[in-house]
Amino acid sequence: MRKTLVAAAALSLTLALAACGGGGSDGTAKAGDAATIQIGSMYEPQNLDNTAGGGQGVTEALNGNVYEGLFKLTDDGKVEPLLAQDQKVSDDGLTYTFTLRPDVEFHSGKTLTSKDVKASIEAVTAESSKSARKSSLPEIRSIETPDDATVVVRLATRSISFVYNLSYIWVFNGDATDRTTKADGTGPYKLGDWKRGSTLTLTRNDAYWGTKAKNAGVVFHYFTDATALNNALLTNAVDVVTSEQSPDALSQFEGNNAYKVNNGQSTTKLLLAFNDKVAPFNDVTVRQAISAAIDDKKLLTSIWGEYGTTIGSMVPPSDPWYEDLTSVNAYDPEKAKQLLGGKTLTFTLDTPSYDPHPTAATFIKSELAKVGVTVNINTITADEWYTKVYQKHDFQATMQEHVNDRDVVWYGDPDFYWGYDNKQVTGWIDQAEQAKTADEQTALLKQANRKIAEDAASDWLYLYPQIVVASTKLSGYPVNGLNSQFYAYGITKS
Amino acid sequence: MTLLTVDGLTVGDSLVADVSFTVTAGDRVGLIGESGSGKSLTSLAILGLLPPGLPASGSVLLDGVDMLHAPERRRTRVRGRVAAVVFQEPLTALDPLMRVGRQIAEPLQRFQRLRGPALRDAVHAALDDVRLTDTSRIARAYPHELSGGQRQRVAIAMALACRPRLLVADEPTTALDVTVQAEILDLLDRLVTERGTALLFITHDLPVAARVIRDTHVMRSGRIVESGPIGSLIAAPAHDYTRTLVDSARRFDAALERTGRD
Amino acid sequence: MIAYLLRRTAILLGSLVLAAVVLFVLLRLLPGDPANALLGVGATPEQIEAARRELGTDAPLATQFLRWLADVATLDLGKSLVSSLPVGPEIVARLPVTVPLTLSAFVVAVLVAVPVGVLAATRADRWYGPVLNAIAQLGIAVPAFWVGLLLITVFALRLRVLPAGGFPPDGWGDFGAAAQSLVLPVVTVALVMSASLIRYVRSATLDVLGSDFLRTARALGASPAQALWRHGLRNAAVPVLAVLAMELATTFLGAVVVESVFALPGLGGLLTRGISQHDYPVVQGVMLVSTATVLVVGFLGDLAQRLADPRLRVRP
Amino acid sequence: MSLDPETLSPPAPAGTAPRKARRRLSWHLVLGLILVLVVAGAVLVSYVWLPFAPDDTSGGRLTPPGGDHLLGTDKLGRDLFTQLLIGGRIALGTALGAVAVGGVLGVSAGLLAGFATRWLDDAAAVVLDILIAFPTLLLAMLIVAGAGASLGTAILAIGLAMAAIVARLTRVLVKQVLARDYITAARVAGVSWPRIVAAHVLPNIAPVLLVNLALQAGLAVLAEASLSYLGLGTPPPNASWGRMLFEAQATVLTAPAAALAPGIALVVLVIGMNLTADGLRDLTDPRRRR
Repeated sequence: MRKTLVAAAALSLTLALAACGGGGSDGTAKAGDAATIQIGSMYEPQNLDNTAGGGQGVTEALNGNVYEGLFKLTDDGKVEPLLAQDQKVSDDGLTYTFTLRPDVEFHSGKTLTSKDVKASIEAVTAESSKSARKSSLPEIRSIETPDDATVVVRLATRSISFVYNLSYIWVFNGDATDRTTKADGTGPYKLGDWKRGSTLTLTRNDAYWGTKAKNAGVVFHYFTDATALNNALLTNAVDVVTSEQSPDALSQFEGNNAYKVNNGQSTTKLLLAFNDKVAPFNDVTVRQAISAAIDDKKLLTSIWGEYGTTIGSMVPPSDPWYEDLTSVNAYDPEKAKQLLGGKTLTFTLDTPSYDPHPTAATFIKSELAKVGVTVNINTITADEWYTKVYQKHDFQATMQEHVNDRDVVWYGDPDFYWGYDNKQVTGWIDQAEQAKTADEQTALLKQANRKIAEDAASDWLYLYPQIVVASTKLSGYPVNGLNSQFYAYGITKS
Repeated sequence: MTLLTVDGLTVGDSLVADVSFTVTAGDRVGLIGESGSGKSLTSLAILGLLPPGLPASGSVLLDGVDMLHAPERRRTRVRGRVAAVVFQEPLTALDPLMRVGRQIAEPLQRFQRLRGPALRDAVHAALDDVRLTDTSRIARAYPHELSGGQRQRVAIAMALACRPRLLVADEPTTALDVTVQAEILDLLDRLVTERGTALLFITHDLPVAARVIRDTHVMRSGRIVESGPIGSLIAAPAHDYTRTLVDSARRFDAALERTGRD
Repeated sequence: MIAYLLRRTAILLGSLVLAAVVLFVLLRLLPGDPANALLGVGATPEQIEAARRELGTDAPLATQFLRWLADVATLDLGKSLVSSLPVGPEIVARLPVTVPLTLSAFVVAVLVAVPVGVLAATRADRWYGPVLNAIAQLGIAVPAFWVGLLLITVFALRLRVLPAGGFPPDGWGDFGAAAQSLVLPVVTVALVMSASLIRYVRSATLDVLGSDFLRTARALGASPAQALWRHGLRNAAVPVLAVLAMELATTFLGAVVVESVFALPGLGGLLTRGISQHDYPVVQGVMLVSTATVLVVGFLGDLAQRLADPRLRVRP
Repeated sequence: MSLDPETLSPPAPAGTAPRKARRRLSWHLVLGLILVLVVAGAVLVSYVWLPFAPDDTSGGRLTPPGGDHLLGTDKLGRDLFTQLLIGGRIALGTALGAVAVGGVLGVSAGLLAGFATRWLDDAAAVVLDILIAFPTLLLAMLIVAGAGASLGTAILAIGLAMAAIVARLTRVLVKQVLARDYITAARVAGVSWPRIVAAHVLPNIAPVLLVNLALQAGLAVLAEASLSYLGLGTPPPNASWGRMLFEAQATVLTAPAAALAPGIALVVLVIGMNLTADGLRDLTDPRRRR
């Protein structure tokens, strides 16, 4: 009796608080270009500098929104000029001359000059840079700034990907001192408040040089737990989830008219990576057998339900040299047994401890048991993975997600952790980078990729789906989020 | 006038069994028995303070109020006013966290409605009555800062501050040194005489009982085995158990005499 | 009392230093190279060496410790390996969530536990005494995160009366929304906390109910309620005060776990993220701050107990 | 001189009601033991029989409860009831392992500290106080931070944190026993320290320690569940109840059974352990009325 009274009192207190809190900062009241868009994400920036380990969160929040590059990668994977109005390439392909768009101002009011561009590129290539793009950039001999509007970059070798790579280089105010907690870019939004562990606010830049943002601003809400994020969407605390990580929760949105589930393309591949240099995986038939013994489609369905795709290689559909190679070493347990020739096999699978690897490892173990292969699952931390697998190459097989686009080229490096060493493939990949035309590059990489797939250098289990779940009131949001970018300026809310 | 009538009191299975006696105004009655004989439970039953869950039957009428079955509020009204009690262990019987003066003040406030300076004076007078000197220091002291004898005097002062018609003294000297014992017995004797308070004195110690009481009941295993004036009881114990009590007291006295003390 | 205060303060300071040592040694004894965390995938051995020099982890352990202690003494908790942002401000930025959460949960727990615990003890003979006790027993066995999960399901997802998690972008600037977002977390932590507190209060009250001095008060005409109010509660408070300090620490811990259930930007989130990213300065900083808090609270608890109990004021 | 441990307990104060109290107490113990034994029995059964193989993924993705699958299946098609049984192994294993680690280390350290005198004793007291200032879960998280998340680490971490608490309790108990007259008598009679410990100290402190360890076992189960929930305990695919609850929260609206069953199992086991501790306390220390 008394307890019920206490409970009732607690409840009424709760409701009273709820009532007095209602109607506070509810962005839903406003619509159109006065609306603030609430965005939910799992990827909080570590800091705001993408050359100092800001992580994928800083790309999502700031790329194209606060900072802009000379070029822009569109949501469907095309490279378009942005701050560069014009480019000229010398005949030997070693000298690039870019002309900057005039009258572009930073948020601080300073006008963009070629010096800022030079500083921005050098920040990425600097010794202390932690940029993921650093290693994919060709060796840059020099950067010259003959006048405020012109940048001349000289390369040591030809690089067909150079312009594409420039789309990841943010142009910042060269005079800015602190880029880890502040941002001075040229984009359609200014950086507002960053409450670490919680939210990051962007407000519309009314002095933007191009088409102004269609909303008054956006707030990124950060979550460490997918369920909490989904709950926020379910309770209208956020309007859109940039990248749904909890497939199990999707059924809550699928049958609900208030939400739209967008199935976009990602570039993230889940790999069962063999150590191609050690037994038993130095034997190509063993690799082929293992690849054939695992029902990738069933694994994908287990984890992602109806979402995601199997691609049968390292190349996702958004890469120009994509080809559906699922038929190479396709699921065929009989063939797998045949390839193994009655041998019994045991190997250790070093499995990162975070999702989805342990789940997938359990599945692989039960699949391979059917063809007489015993798998010992060894769970390791991300740190251990880095030291044991990535640095020391001390493993038989492992699992890992590879998130970037255009990363099939790693199979051209025999010293990479998986130790795939095929002279022919290495040659094709080198030639492709030196190619004079995109078509030539595409042809060579297709050829290389097919060979890599046939050799079952790794088993590409599946390509992650890129799922954006949004309130049906929202339109104009990007759905592919290539390389985790999320252009927010086109979003409108009705 | 009968103050207390205990009739067929039974507690628990047979912790106290069929105990009957009366105390009238001004009486000095003893309840003598070894530990575990049920005498302390009897005193608790008289005040209606038996631990919950202990079944009790029979009747205890204290100034006409049934202390076993009357509603708690009625029993509360009788306690202190009609009968007050002094327990055996003065250290635990006093609130360790409260200054002694405030503890004595509590019954004074309750029964005499005293406030302010009058209350303070009454506290000092009560301490004076029990022959405590330096009353202002003692009033400010906590129980652990006093000696055993001082504490028991405080406990007596508290009990008498209620101006009860019956004082129940439950082994009030057992926890004290022999010399202090005598002082406390004298004090009790004098106070009840001065005020005409009836005394129910509970003890296991026959010689101690003999100093303050007139009539006594001897208890054993929850029953009263013998009753009568204490003098005749010592002179001619009828029950075996009484006889052993008397004999051992004699032997003790004899031993004392042989060693040349007292 | 002054002598005790000095002695106890000396012990507190010693404890703080010792806690720092324990923390430092524990973190250094554990395997894993902070330089890895700093650089991530793709670092060369030369880069790792450089990073070690930069971090100072190439120096002897004693040197590292003295350096760290000197930094801590000037309130410099170092820089995060992952974000290279200073740890101190990061911790301070999290306090507006963790401190109100912990304190209000604690206050609610105490406000619930004291009357319920006393009731469970004084009414042990009625039907609801044991029922209250059983509910407390249940509360102790329930993991806080599960309670949070169930509360979210009922109040946020089904009834839609409270937010499921998160904290408003304006923080306490948007007081209504901030308070709203803390309601369920506070209830969660308070429910679990009050369960164990109820048992302490109940047990202390039972001890007091069986005490001689309470019986004396009753025998001299105090009603049960008067006796309990004037003598019982004070005496029951002494042992409860002793556990309150520990309970406050446990409340903080409950907050750490519950913060992650409710996606709150508090110290708990910072700590779990620091641990999963092997961000030693962050872990070290958060642990140091929380341990220091626990030690200081314990110190205050001891003082409070001493003030409440005159027997402790003189050293025996 | 009597060395009977019974004589060590002061007699029950007058006015308590031993009979009725005792009946209630054993009721605690019986119910507690029943709850623990239900879980332990299920765990034992799981070693000989399981409804499905632990990695049998034939159940279909997220099958609702009923039919073959009492609690339904997880996303890989594994039977949740099977997972629940296996989770019981982890829970009980944690309890036993952590109590073993915490008990052995804590009692040894506490004995040493208990025999220490003067400044050494002061120092021991301060160190133990500080170790206790690190709450169990934080200490466990700290150890996991460095050593990596695994069941072994979790057990070790929880056990170590427990050791500090047990050590402090042991120290106090040892001090109490050593202060008794018969120990002085034994020392005067020239009995060696090891003999005093074995014959007098351990038997006297064992009942209270036993009660405390039973309580700690329940706390250890909760701590492991919390660690696993935070992703710092038993790594998947092993089905720790904390982990199962974490996974189930994504589908709490569509598959509530998955979010309820492991929680209830946890509560049953922990209540069982707590009640057992309560009952044991009442057995060994009848003065305490619970």
